[in-house]
Amino acid sequence: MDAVSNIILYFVVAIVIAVFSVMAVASRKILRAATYLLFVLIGTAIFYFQLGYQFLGGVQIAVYAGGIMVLFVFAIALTHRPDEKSRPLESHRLRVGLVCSVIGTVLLLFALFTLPLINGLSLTECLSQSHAITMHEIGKAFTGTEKYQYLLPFEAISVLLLACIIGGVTIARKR
Amino acid sequence: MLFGNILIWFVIIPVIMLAGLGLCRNSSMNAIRSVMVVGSTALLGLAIWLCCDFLRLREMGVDDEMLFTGSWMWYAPLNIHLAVGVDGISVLMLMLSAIIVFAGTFASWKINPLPKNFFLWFCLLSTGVFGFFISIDIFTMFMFYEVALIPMYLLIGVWGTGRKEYSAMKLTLMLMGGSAFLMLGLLGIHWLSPEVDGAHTWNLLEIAKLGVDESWQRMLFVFTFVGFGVLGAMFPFHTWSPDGHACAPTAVSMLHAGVLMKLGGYGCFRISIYLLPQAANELAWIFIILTGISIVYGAFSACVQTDLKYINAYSSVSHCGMVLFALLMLNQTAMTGGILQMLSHGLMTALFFALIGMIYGRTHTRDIRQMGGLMRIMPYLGVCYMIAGFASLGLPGLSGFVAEMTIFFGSFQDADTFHRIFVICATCSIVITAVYILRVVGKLLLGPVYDDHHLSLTDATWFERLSTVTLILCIAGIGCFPNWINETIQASFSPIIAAIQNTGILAAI
Amino acid sequence: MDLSILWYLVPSVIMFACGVFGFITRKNMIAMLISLELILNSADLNFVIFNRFLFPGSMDGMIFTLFAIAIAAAETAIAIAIIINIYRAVGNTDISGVNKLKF
Amino acid sequence: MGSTLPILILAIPLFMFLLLGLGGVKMPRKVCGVLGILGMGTTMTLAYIVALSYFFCPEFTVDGVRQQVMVFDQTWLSFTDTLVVNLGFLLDPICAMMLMVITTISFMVHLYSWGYMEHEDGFQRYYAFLSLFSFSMLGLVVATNIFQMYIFWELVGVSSYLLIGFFYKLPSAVSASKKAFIVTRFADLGFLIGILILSFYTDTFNFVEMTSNPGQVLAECGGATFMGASVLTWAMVLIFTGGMGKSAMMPLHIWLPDAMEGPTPVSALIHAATMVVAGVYLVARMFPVYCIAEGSMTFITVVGAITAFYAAVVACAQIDIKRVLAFSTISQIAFMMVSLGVATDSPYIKGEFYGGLGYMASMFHLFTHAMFKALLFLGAGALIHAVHSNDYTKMGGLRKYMPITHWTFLIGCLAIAGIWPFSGFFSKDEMLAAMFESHWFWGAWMTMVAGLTAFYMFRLYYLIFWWEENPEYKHHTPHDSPWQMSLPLIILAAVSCVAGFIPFGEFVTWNRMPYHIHIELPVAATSLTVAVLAIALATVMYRKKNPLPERMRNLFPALWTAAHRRFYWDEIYQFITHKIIFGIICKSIAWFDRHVIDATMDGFAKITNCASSAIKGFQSGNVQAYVAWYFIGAVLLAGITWLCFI
Repeated sequence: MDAVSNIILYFVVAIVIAVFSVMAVASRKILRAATYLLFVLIGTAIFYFQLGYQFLGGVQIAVYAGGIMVLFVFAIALTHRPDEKSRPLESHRLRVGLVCSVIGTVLLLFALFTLPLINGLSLTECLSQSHAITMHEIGKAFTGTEKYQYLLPFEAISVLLLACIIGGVTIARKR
Repeated sequence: MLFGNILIWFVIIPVIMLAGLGLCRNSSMNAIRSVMVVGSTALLGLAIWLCCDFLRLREMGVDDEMLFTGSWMWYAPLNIHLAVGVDGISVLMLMLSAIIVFAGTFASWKINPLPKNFFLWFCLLSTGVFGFFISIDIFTMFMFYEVALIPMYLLIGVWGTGRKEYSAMKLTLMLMGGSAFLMLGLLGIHWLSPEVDGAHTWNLLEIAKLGVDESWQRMLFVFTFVGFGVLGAMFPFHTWSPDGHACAPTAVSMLHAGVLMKLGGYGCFRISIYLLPQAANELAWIFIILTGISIVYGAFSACVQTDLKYINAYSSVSHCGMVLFALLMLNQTAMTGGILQMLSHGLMTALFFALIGMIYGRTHTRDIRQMGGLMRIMPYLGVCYMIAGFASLGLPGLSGFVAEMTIFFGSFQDADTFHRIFVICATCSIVITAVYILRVVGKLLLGPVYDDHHLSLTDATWFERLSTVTLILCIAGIGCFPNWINETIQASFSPIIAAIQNTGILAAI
Repeated sequence: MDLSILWYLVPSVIMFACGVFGFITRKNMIAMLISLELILNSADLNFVIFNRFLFPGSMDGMIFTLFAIAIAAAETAIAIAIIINIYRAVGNTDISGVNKLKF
Repeated sequence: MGSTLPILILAIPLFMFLLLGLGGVKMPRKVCGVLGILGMGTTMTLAYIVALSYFFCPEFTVDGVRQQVMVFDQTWLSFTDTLVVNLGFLLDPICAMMLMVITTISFMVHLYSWGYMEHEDGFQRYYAFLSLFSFSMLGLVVATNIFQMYIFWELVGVSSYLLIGFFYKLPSAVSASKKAFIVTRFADLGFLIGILILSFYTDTFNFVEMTSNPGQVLAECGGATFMGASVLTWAMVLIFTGGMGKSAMMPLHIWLPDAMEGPTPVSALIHAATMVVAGVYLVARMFPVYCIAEGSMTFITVVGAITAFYAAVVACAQIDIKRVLAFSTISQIAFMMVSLGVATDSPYIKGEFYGGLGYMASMFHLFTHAMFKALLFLGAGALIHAVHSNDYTKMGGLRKYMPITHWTFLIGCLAIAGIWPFSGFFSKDEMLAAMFESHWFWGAWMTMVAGLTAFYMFRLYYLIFWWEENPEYKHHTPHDSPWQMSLPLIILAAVSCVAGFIPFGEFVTWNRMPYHIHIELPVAATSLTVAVLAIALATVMYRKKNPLPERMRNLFPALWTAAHRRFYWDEIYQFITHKIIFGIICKSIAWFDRHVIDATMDGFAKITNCASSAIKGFQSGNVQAYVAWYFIGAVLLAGITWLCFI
């Protein structure tokens, strides 16, 4: 039996995520869409905290809600006049998009509710089965080469980020 | 070990030429020419040496089916070898190829633009051709076959004239379509032949000894024969030939009609008939009908063409039809005639295309309606053209006559009405050939000069003369003294004939 | 009333569906990028949820999510650089103007 | 006899051909001419030595029968173990006779051409071609086997082509040479198929093997029949087709009149004396086999008889003097054919008449005809040389200006008309005797043709030498030719006068046993009377200019036009070749090739192209469409997986 506060928190966050997701893709003002995305990202971060991944939640807020959103805002500021509204959606696109997303949702939900991959554990039980993840553990996971250790992907990501920085600069540079 | 085999050098020399050309600068025509001349002369010399050596060994009583054999593992997981060996027919084919490469080098003496790249592809093409004739491993054979086909596309597409892209594409696609069939057939032959030492073999001598699964032979025969038949311009798969030849540059037309089309005929008997004798006995009639149509059809089509190269291409359809027709008769004389026709057609078509290229280079037209009386302006080329024409229409003393007569007399040995009727149809082609050859000669060379601008044109230069004289000497040589070639070929056919007759007897039992 | 795995997956599915819808329908490239972020986010969330509920003892899902966030950041940075570049060239950020990459 | 001389007979002309052909351009024309004449003179001498020693040395006669001597016989090409093509030299009476005829006429023509062709371009080429022709013709007559004959048969065909087209700048010469080659080539197709059939059954090409035992040939062919006739008959008739082409029998005669586009000496050599009798020679060579192939002899006779009459009628209505001579040649060769056709291989018919008389007479006529027809052609050449025209309308009254030509031409005319004591009389008498003995109809028919011959030859003679003078002679007086041209005329005229007295039967008979010629008085009297009457008629009509010919012509205008147009044979051929073969068959095949076969192949390409452009629509460059497709695909995959595994 989970704590009621947890359940309430869950509902609040779930509703925030659902509503703002829809608004983020439906809004005709791009800056607002970005703002709604920010709320979705923060909601996700709260979920992470709730699931017991504090570090991840922190990263989510710092990188996503912080860094990436700033990028978005800058990009929008660079390419859009204030108050610029995007054109209304074309009907056939709308139809295709609706069909795709509805079919996808139905299929996924159908799978969720029929496939026997649920072991029925509740969040509390799960949290009780594991210990809190410390920074020490995460650090070791990133710097070792044993089983369940990820030095190679970590390095790869580092190189990727470097490449990305260079690439970003090169592409955006004025010619 | 590898380099000790004389046959390997037929592939190595072109590769060395490729390397040599690679070192030349694109602008230094002299360097390129000297590489080509040295290389093609070396090839010709090698071919002559091989020929002498072969005859000497035969004279000494060495009666293996293939001489100078050698086999080196090339790709072990699939048991593919670089297996080489020649019999009399391959030797003659190598000789033919060497002669035509030699003549082709001189015929494209002033190729423009990109001479270096032209000769690079030209060498690659000859590598493929030589490799094909020396191989006795059917996979290696197929590989060289493909090596020979691909450069064609660029050679026509880049250095050609007229609708060159279209023609190059058509030629390549049709031949590739043929080789798709061929690949199927060859894989079938490989997998459906019995195992040697626990593995399926690609070596055609071993396959011939063991025999291919009889229930599959018919299908494989159709696949391989159609595959090679496309290259041999068999009706109705011949349409790449007129367009392709018409657009190709001189040396490429020469090599293509002279040698590459022979790959088809050679493959037909070396693989389709030799390895699948039973199916050959049963299904030959279908292809006899098709090739019989080719012969007459090509000749009639040639009668109304106005482009010199089209005329020749259609005449090639007719003559190459004769090659396949003869091979399908499945008797020694006719098949010998088929090989003779391959040699003869190779030489004279090469000569034709060389001459057409030279004439085109001067008059800038190939339309016979816009030329006339060239004999007076360029007597040397005119006389050569007439000689080529006479060889084509089967004048005694030139190679065409020998080949055609051997085919007719051989084919007539099959004493049933079906064969008879087709032989008589085929003989009719000699009249039609005379019609279109004389039509061209009459319009192009004789009569009044059509265009006064042509009066200032010059006759052949020394390299053009060298190119044509080589070919004419060979044509006349075969035509005047055919018997040694004839005997060499006949001897080489003995094992193939034996294979066919064995199955014939088995079928009778 | 237990907060089981399904509870958490449902918002994730909604996020994903919205992302797909937005990516297909929006014309503005930045809006498309926003939709893309939604999709990615939903996937990240799934990693974490499955990790927590099905394999509570390990933390591989989380690590994967960390990587995914890093990559998402990189990807966004590049994408925005490209979009700005296109904006400079074309004058707007409409995806319909960028369809030369074909055939 | 050693084989040196026979080989030289063939080798010298071949060598001269190569020498003059390859090196001629570099030589002055005088040298070329002299070389050519010397070469041919040597060849002629050698041929005479060989032939005369064959006829007169006793070593070649065993028990009164002249032997067939295989001087040499080299393998050239072996088709199978038994079917081997040899090149060799078979010496027998007809061969020896032909050697003399060919070399003599050829030498005369070489000599004559020196004067006649002096101012033409390509003099060296001309001599090279003449040598090539002589080589081929000699090779043909010495052939030991039918395939060798076929080889040289083709070679004479091509030399004829080259020589007819000698003035290659004239379109008419080009088309005439083309026509000659193609028509004879078509005939050769029959020849080839005949050889194919015959050699398949007999398994040999050799003349000696076939002719020495024709019964064996018949037995080997067995009872095989095809469309009602035995295979042997078919084979022999097809082989004869080759002869019909070369010897210009109906309906393959159309090339010969056009062949007169060539230089006149060439017409004399090839198209009058030697090559055109190759057909007769072929039949004579295979005579025993022809006799045994039932029906084939009748076929030869009928073809010959029709051709003889047709050609004679046409010759009466020609204006071009060379054409008259050409048709007369056709007619005379047909005479020989008929004579061969009525001959039999039984020694005596009804116990008294010599069955092989027709054969002997035919060969005799071949011999005499070669001489007097060459004479006539060379005479015509001299006339053309003097008047620069082929039409008799430009001539007339020339006897005063060109006495040598006049007298020699007259001798030629008398010889061909069959007037005693000129050579034609004797050979024609023998032929007619043989025909009368076979069936009175052939005799009567051919006598009529002989009468026509006398008429048209004298019509020609009078129109050239009498009639009325062409007023243009005042500007340009014609005169006799230089000695190089006159000498051959005189020699040939002399031969034509005396050749009839040669006891030809002693030398050449079908079974190579001597036969004593005696004049059949009734036949001789009849033919002589007919000939004299015909000459008298010609004299009345054409000796002086008078309106009689005009009136005759207007009596049957249609007949005159038809005869003048050679009964429209050329038009028929033109229609068949141009309209039907070229216009319908070739054009439709070419159309079919382009629009059906090629279009099918292009169609495959088009289908592929269409399919790919249909598919490439998916790759629109529209990222969102990609996503939609991708997503639909993923959903489908998921659905399928789910359906399959749950």
